[in-house]
Amino acid sequence: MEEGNLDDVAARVGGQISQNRNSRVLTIEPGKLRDACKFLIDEMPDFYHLSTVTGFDEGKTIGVIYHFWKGKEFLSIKTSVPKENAILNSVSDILPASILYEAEVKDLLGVEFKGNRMTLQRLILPDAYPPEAPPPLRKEADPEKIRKMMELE
Amino acid sequence: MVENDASEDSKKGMKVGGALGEMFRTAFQRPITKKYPFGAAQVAERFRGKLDIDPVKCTGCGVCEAVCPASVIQMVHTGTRKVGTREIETKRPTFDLYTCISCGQCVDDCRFEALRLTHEFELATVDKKSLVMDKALKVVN
Amino acid sequence: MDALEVVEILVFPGLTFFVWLAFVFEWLDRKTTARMQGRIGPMLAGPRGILQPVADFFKLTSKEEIVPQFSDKLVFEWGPPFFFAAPAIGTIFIPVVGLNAIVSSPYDLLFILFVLAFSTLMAGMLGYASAGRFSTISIGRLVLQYASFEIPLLLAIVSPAVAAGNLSISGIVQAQSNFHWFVFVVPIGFAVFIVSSLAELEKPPFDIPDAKTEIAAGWMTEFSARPLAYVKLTESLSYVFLSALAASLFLGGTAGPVLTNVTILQDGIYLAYFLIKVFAIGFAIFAIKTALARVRINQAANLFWTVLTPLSLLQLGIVILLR
Amino acid sequence: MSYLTRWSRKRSIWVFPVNAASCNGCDIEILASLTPRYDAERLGVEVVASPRHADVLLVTGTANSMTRGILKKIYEQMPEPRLVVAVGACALGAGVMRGCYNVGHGVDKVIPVNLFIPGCPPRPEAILFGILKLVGEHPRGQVVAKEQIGKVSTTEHEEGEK
Amino acid sequence: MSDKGNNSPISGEEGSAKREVSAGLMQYSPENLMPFGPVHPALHEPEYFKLILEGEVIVDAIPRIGFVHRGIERAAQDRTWIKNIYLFERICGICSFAHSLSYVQAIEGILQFEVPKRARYIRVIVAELERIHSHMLWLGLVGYWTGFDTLFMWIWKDREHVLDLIEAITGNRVHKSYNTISGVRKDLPENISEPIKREMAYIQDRIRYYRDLVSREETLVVRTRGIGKIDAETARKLCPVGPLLRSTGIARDVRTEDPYAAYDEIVPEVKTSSQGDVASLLTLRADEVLESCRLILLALEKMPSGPTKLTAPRSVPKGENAFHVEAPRGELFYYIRSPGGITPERVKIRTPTMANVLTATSMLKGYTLADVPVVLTGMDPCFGCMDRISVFEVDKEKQWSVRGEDLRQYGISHYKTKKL
Ligand code: SF4
Ligand code: SF4
Ligand code: SF4
Ligand code: SF4
Ligand code: SF4
Ligand code: SF4
Ligand code: SF4
Ligand code: SF4
Repeated sequence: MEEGNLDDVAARVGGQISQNRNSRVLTIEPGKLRDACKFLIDEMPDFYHLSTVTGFDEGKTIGVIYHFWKGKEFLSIKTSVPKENAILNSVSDILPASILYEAEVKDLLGVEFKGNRMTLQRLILPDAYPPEAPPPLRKEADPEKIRKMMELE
Repeated sequence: MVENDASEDSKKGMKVGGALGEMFRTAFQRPITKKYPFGAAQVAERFRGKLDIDPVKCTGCGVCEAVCPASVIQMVHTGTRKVGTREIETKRPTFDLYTCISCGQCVDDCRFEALRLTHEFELATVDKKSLVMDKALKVVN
Repeated sequence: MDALEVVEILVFPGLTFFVWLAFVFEWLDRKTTARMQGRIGPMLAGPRGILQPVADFFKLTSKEEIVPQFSDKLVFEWGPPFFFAAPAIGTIFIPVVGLNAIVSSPYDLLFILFVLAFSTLMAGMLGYASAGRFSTISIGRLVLQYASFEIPLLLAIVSPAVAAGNLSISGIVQAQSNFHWFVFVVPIGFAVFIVSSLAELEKPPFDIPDAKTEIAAGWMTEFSARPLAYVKLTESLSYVFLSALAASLFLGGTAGPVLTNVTILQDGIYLAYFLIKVFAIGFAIFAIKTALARVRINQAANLFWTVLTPLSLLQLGIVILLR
Repeated sequence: MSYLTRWSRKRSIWVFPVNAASCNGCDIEILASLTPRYDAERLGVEVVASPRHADVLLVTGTANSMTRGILKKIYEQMPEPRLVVAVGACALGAGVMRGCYNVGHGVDKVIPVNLFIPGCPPRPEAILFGILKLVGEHPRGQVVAKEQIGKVSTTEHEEGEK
Repeated sequence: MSDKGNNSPISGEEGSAKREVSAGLMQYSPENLMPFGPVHPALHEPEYFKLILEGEVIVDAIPRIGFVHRGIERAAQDRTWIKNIYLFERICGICSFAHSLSYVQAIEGILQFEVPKRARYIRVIVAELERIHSHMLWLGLVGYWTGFDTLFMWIWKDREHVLDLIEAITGNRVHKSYNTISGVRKDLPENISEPIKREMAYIQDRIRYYRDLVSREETLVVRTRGIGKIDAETARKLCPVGPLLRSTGIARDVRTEDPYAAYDEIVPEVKTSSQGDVASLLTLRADEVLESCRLILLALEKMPSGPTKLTAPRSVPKGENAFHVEAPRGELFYYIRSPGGITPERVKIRTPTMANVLTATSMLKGYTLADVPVVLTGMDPCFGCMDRISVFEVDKEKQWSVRGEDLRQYGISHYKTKKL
């Protein structure tokens, strides 16, 4: 295991590592995301397979997790952005596999990924999704209301 | 790790119409088609078909409504009942069977064994409303 | 033209006979394909489902006709009968009872070639007239495919004619009496003819212009109701027509040992020979089309240009030398 | 309507399946009902490649906002008389997807539906039954539970028997 | 003619009237997307791609998925843990068991449950049965897509034997509804081992035949060999999963790398191929079916006795867990956050197809239009997906959507005119 390496990453970008069952979580500042990913790729050339990018509503902030997988464990790089100003720098140029996953997070949670060209248009949200409604996975979104707005009844 | 050896495949050589032999063999065998619309249909013992309720056993506890993942069940007010001096509201479930996914969760959770999944699957109908099962309402007085 | 001739052309052994033969062919096709796949195939319409194609046909004629907005209405509505006419006219040159066809001229084969070209052209026009997207692609493929199989088909047809020294189908059939079948003389030509007719009929592996998993129903996509019924009927009729042509050119058609002098019986024997041979060819085509996957248009073109054309040329050369 | 027309409509049923945001389960079962074990072609069913050729539209799925427009369009392309069969709990009333934000509650809210086949998914036999019902016939068989589980199916089929 | 026909819905007016509809069925028009190809009864999520072109060369491709987006992830947040099993299972009718398996195991992780051993073995059996059914489905569909209907009919005919077993064990052919938190809902039926052994022998026999057929039937091989090639380097970068990845020679399989259920005791052999084209996928999947048959028999042999489930609490403590399983099409990923209660806070699902779409799209770049369908075909799960592509021409501001086949046609004519 490249335990040492991960500590290096943590030391370099200033995050904390916590162990959670089969995954190690590295929590970092949003600004350091690119550094962390870049460092990870450079230092671990046989880098983890990117399983997906998860976004979730934490109340005031929106959490974004990059899940990497190798062998028996996951490595998660987690960061949070404030809801009102949900902007992250995309890592899709250094981690090409993340491009669609980021676009999905953008669609469902409204996090902007700067530099991700797939987020320019909708990826999975329906065309009829009302632009004034909050993104569907935010806590304030009400499925019933959205259904009404899309005239699905 | 086993390599699926493509070179071995290509060694065997190609042919056009490799399926012909099997085709003729099949043509002279009996077709395997089942008789069904013109003969009996066989379903597995565990097959989960249409849901059925035994109105006599149902007590109206409402557990099935709570556990159904497809919102099939609504409890309907059927009247009141005297227990001692108190008036208790009685309810019975109705089932919109057209959205039922036959998962059997309600069957598992009904403690009064009022529900069961039958083997019936011939449910096609021209009238969606006919799939609403409100047997339980009618028995209560 | 006297009354008898009109009856011959329209009823037996002309149009009506061939249309019913086409229905039977269609049914046999579906049934044998189904059996080869382990299924039963149509079984409700008529005994063993033999009326299935008839049911399909009449159902289609009773449906509503839809005319796409941007289509060329004239061609779209009036094209199908003309499309149907091509193989229908072709069939009257084929001897069914006796060794002479209803109509026979010294230049039969030229006319047959014209008929084959015309039906492809008509298909192209129909597809073009319907102005759909799939139709348009399909026509591209159709034309490309036609361009590739035309030459081998032509050469394959010419070989038996050279062998018989005659361009009339009746003449060719007569030349083959006494089991002097041309399939023994021009076997390569026969094979090339079968492969090319698969392409002409748009059957696998050359069902490229109407590959339903790729371009919907190809040039037929926009048709509905009556025009579609004609189109479908024409397809089965072409099926019969090409089988009958193959049987006449290579297997001797109606020719065979004749045992009696009573005209009716004799005609019956001719007819029986003819039907046996046509169905034999039909079954061969059913089997081939069931056993193969569809090739790509460029692969088909390659096959025709680089393999079948030289082969049929070779065959023609051999035949000419033999004579 | 003449006898011939009625007979031919009963015996020749060309279907066009449409996936309106279904989970594939129903679509697979529709496809399976064409395969040798069930062979819907016995009843004169044929899958056609264009809605223009179709008599029956088999709709599966919840008809969400992305697909309902297409569904309407396809329906409009079909020639009369056209029938719509809703297959599966999703098409009947959203099934387990009830209440999700992007599902319609039933295809019959989008286009008129003539026959409903419930089940999640309905087994191929149920689809065959539905088709028979659609043309106004009744099956002869009854449902029996298999005595022997997983029995290799070699049930022969006597042809001509109806 | 019986009278019954009259009240059946099929009786209708004689359709003699002619009707003009607003537009041709598949007219060129920007909004006409037709997300269901003509006959794709068995497709997964319809997708479509926007291509940005410079002349003939594709500079960018933007996929548009979500035609089957229903909002399941959102709905899951309002439903109980148990109800969600049935919900997630119905994300897809093909790997239904893999979905519920991944989900319940993620929960079991948070609950720190030790699932009874027998249940774990049963899960392996059902999961492998599902893999067989899914792979056979795909093999059959390849036949369907290449116009080889006979192959399709045969394979689907034999697939029914697997479905028989699945139905006998779980009660439904497609949506198994068999998993529950802490185990499986019912024990295996009695006397099932005999039928399983018999059917497995049958399937193995048939699959060997089909493997031979697909690798030797020339008309099929010329359509699949060398099509949609990807190399290991690209694959490593874009993280596709499942057979698509393994066909490039990378032997990554969740079952061996991160064993779940009973895969630590029933160890699969990972099959790979180095060709990376559709032809090798055909044989690779056939090999995987054979391997699955072996695993099932092995599991049956080693099957311990005991209970198949425990009583699970209705609420799940606070926590989070990521879990993945090897679905028939590759790694299926679930991430669960529990706020402590009877409903989840967030469930993230990453289906295998989602991971593979990117590989297909990115591979388009630099190719010409003529290559598009060929490349997309190679993307694996199904041929169906290479369907809808919308084309942008950067300078002309023109945009229309075409199907893959149109593009190839366009490409061919393009080359033709160039040559002439
Ligand atoms: S016995 Fe108790 S639980 Fe049962 S119906 Fe009566 S009050 Fe309800
Ligand atoms: S069916 Fe069972 S669970 Fe439902 S209300 Fe009646 S007794 Fe309760
Ligand atoms: S029956 Fe059980 S689950 Fe239902 S309310 Fe009473 S205690 Fe709760
Ligand atoms: S079987 Fe499932 S879907 Fe049907 S009523 Fe019971 S719990 Fe609801
Ligand atoms: S009814 Fe069931 S099987 Fe059919 S689409 Fe809906 S969830 Fe899938
Ligand atoms: S799984 Fe997620 S992305 Fe896919 S359809 Fe459901 S909610 Fe949409
Ligand atoms: S990848 Fe699996 S879950 Fe997704 S659509 Fe395909 S079979 Fe279904
Ligand atoms: S390419 Fe295959 S997996 Fe992808 S959406 Fe199309 S059918 Fe589904």
